[in-house]
Amino acid sequence: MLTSILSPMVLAFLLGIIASRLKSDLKFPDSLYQSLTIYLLIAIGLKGGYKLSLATFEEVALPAAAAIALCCMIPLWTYAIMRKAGKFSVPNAAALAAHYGSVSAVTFSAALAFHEGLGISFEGFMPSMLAMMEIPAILIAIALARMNYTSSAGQASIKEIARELLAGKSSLLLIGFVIIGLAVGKTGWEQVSPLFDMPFKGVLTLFLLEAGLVAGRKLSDLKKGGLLLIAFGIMFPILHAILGIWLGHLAGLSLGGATILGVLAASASYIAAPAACRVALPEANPSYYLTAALAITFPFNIIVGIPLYHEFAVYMFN
Amino acid sequence: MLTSILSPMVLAFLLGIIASRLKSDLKFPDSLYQSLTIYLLIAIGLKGGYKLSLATFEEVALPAAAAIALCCMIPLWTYAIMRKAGKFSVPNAAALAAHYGSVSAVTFSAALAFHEGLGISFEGFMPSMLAMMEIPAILIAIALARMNYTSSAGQASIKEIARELLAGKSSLLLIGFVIIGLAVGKTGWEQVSPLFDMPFKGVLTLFLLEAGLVAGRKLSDLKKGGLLLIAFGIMFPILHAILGIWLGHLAGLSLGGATILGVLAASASYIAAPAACRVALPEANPSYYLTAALAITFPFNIIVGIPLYHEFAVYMFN
Amino acid sequence: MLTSILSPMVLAFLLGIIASRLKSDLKFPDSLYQSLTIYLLIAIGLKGGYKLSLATFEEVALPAAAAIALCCMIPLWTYAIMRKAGKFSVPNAAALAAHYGSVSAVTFSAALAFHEGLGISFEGFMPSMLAMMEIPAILIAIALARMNYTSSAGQASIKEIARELLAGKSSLLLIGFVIIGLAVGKTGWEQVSPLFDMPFKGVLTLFLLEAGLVAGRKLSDLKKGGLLLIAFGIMFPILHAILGIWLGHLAGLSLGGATILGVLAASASYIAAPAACRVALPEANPSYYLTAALAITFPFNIIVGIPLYHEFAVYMFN
Amino acid sequence: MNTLMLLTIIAEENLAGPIEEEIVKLGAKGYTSSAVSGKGVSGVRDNQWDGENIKIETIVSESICQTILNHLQTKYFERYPMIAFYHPVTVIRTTQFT
Amino acid sequence: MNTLMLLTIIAEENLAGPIEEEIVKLGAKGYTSSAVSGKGVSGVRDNQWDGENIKIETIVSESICQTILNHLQTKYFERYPMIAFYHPVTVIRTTQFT
Amino acid sequence: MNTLMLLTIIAEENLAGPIEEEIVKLGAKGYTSSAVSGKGVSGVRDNQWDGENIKIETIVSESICQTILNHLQTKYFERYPMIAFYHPVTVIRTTQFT
Ligand SMILES: Nc1ncnc2c1ncn2[C@@H]1O[C@H](COP(=O)(O)O)[C@@H](O)[C@H]1O
Ligand SMILES: Nc1ncnc2c1ncn2[C@@H]1O[C@H](COP(=O)(O)O)[C@@H](O)[C@H]1O
Ligand SMILES: Nc1ncnc2c1ncn2[C@@H]1O[C@H](COP(=O)(O)O)[C@@H](O)[C@H]1O
Ligand code: NA
Ligand code: NA
Ligand code: NA
Repeated sequence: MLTSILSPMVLAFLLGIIASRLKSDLKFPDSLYQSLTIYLLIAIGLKGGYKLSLATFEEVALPAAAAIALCCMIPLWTYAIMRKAGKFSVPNAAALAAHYGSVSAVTFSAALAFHEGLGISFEGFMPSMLAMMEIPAILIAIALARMNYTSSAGQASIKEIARELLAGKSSLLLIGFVIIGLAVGKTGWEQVSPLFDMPFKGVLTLFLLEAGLVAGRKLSDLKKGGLLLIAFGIMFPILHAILGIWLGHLAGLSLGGATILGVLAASASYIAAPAACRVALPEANPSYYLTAALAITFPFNIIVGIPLYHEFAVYMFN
Repeated sequence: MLTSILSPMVLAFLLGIIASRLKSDLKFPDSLYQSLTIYLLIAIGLKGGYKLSLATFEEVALPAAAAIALCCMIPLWTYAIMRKAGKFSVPNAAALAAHYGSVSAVTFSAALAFHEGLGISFEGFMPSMLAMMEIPAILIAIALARMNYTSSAGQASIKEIARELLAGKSSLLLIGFVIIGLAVGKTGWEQVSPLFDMPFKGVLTLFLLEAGLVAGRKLSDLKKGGLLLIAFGIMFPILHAILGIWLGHLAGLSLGGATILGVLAASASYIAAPAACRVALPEANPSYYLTAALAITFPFNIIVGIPLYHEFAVYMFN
Repeated sequence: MLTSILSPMVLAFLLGIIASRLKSDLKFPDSLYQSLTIYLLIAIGLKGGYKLSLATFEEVALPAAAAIALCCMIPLWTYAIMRKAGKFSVPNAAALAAHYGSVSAVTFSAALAFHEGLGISFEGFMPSMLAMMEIPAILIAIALARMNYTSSAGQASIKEIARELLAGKSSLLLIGFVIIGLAVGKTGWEQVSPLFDMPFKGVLTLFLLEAGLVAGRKLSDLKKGGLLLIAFGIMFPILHAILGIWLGHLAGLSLGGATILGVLAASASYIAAPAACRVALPEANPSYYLTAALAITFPFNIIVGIPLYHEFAVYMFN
Repeated sequence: MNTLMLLTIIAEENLAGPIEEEIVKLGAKGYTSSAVSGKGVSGVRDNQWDGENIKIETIVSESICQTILNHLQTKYFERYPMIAFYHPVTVIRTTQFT
Repeated sequence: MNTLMLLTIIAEENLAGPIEEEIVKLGAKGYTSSAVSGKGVSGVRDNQWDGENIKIETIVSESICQTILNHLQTKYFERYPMIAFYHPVTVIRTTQFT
Repeated sequence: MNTLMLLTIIAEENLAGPIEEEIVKLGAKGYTSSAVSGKGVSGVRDNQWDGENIKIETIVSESICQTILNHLQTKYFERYPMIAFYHPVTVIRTTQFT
């Protein structure tokens, strides 16, 4: 676990939180944040696609089914529990369901780095799972909100929202570059890996510094969410991780692969989901979903969660 | 040819077009576009200058003469044909002449990548040809417009325009870093090649993704330009490529070098020329010159043109 | 000395000056400048921290004392001389003292590159000296101004300013990443060195191009400052360098290490100090301190100074 | 005589596309947009997670100004963090705007 | 009736944080900020060395507008490169601003 | 009394340099500029290929406002995609602007 905490990535995140609590004037220009996001999505997609080209259909089919199952079911119970136990309004519960059902590319990358650090192998095609798991949960959550709630006016249809999400920045880059990675093979991959592979962890370090800056500001909103939100923000990922590892095991993934599927299930989206919620669920309060995803679940996952899920996977695989 | 289409660069361009047709919200921040441009120009210049430092004057003199001849003559007939056959107004014909006479650093880079991919050698000093060919055609085209057309008011003199173009971002960086590359030698080059050489194709992939996004939007303008513009946008590069390869052959370039000179002749500028035309030929309609350069000639060159010109060069050299 | 001038870094700075004198439209987007700054500070900090983790306390203690002594004393006499000999107003003299007492991360990096180019070894922990020397002089200079001058209204207390400076972008990143570098060890360092170590000199080249663009514009302000400012801007760094090398020698640093301490003493800040002066000493005129730091001392140091100080150190060490 | 209305809309950045399209459909001959950050009753909007704002300015006749405002009010105002306001400006030639 | 004041402040970018906090404390319900460059009696401000400016716009009642201006004048105007000006604008519903 | 004109010019970004120089020569004491995108009769201007716009704002007396407008009209208006408009604003002390 110390290895995980003492990685430059995690420490950069903590430094970001500290900087923000000290009211530092450190600020990433918007366009740097956007550029880092574009880079990470392309890099994840390309490498995943290239590795997918080395796998057979049989290897991928069952894990893919497990991944889809996870991201379609998670929003259902997250919504129900948030409504019942959390007493959240329909839009707030739906927004939380969207975030927890979808996945975080950065948490995913931290999990890869963790496994590479420990020298534990995993299936190279895992990034294609990430690409598949991003959108469905958001759509399901928005549909849930629509069925339970009539907003005043002029809403887009679910079909329109689906189209927008698929053409949305993050899924377009992820899916597009998985396909490009699949198509270009080894020669193509080697042409671009000096940009998209070698400096990857460094870029991730930069991104996490920025994430820490925002998470630090959100810490002040913790009290608004209350203890309940903190409890949810820790319990949900643990439950989802266990479920994900178990399903991954059933689907025939290796120890590393199953852990990473668990991390995907446990992670909460904070690139695609917040943007989608701002447009499709504007009545939901960002204080809840951003605080939960960015200030509770995300740090929990990268600091405590990933090593914990790894221990659990070791236990389950023996 | 498949190797060319299946390169990450070309596929990223196609993904950009698709994203733009799907009305994706994917957008590169302006400053990322500008940073990528600065990077590409510096990287091309530095490497070209370093390679030029390894060549003798005799090797370079004749190819340079061929390059200058090409970029001084192309705008003349382009202007005449656009006026006569295309019935374009004076400013529009001149703007098209400026674009087709000047060169595209990105098409050039794609040609280098194509040759490196196939393992075909070429003269290392070719980037200095690129640097020489960028400005003259734009000046000639603007002078043509001035001679044939009196605008209402306050025009800058051709001399002033020449000064502005030479001090303009793209020629300043290209020429400046060719000189720096010449001066620093191997030690200097090795200090900066981890930034300016190794990740080059990756950065090119990013840039082409962005170029595809804009090209995709310009596709809707294709009908405004009409079939004529499409025909010109394909015929001109083919003719210029053949001429360039032939002159390159005469000037003693290798097969690869001659092909790359052909690609330079065939390529249409879309960094220096549009900016110059917006200021010096504001009466020209961007729908014409941008659509032709970016949505017709550019994709034609990188997808079909480069492999085609290569075939032609193989044929001519045997 | 030619090696120093003919490095890509120095030539890029000169190209920037030329571009700016030619009124080129070359401009770095703000966010690129900010991103380069963030990169340089992190890269310097991380590597320094990692190298510091390889050193013993004994090795570091005396050099650190020398560094602190330098940056606490330099502002005292700079202020006095500027007031008496230069006849500058209190805020102007204090602002100049802040700039010359603090240090320039970029000059420091140029000194490292110079030594690496000549194959001269130096203590790896020198970046932690840079981190220590950034803030104290600025605080002392502001305190000097406060003691000698009553501004009209609403000033922040020195304590508040100290807090702001320590939490300020540059010291936060430097100190933060020195600590991270210390903590992560070899494994962590190797995860991120492909981004933060290998391309470092390339990024420095980019940054110096931008610095040249601004320095070129400041050249026109030289006459406003007068001959006196030019004389100060050259004499101060020479004196401070000699003092720094001498103290470094006493503190047991190697030839390279002592030279670098001299360069730190000689360098004038232009990231942290200008920002601090704009807020805390708004009555000071940027024409003086920016021109002196950026258009006189900085180019003097990287072109003439560093090789000169090296010669002096060689002389002193023999 | 040369007086028209300058209508300013400040809204969630993701609404830029639709709003720009709609105001043109409702009669505006052009618009000018820029990225801004801000704070209002719905909280802070100054980073990519919370979202940032777009400022859309359009010079239109008074009647088109009202049409646009009515449209915004029904479609967006209740649901989204958003403000709009207008004031008269003098333009050089009205033909470019009406 | 729906007329309020749009107060615009242009100042050194590093003052953005304090000024935004202070105008909210003095009664503004919100503000909109953007990065700008400029030139004035204190010289050019268009690069990161000389510093750049922030433009802060806030819609407030006339009395709060005066309160804010008084505050700025005592705390900042003498010392910092800075301007402020205001003009009336029509808003849709005043409740969001007062 | 403290009323001056706020003149706004929106033009092709590459004209920023010359226009800023010229308005200062014609009597403006300062200006504030920012990068914007837009759409008008000459089409969309929201990317680096089609070009983007600069918004230049300057606070001047009414007569200098007219001088600048006349200059812009003869030198640029016919040829370039561009608009300009103005409206009165209240400033704190007119001395900084006139
Ligand atoms: N009083 C105000 N003055 C200026 N801008 C405002 C004001 N109130 C809100 N805004 C802007 O409008 C956006 C949405 O406002 P709101 O719906 O109040 O959250 C904010 O993020 C600000 O950019
Ligand atoms: N006359 C003016 N019109 C528009 N903006 C101005 C004017 N004067 C000053 N400014 C802006 O206010 C900032 C500070 O002005 P100053 O205190 O005059 O240097 C400048 O950098 C400009 O952005
Ligand atoms: N009606 C309008 N309202 C606001 N901005 C406009 C309007 N018309 C034009 N503009 C701006 O002025 C620029 C040039 O306009 P134009 O000459 O009409 O193409 C456009 O790109 C817009 O930024
Ligand atoms: Na999840
Ligand atoms: Na050409
Ligand atoms: Na110093």
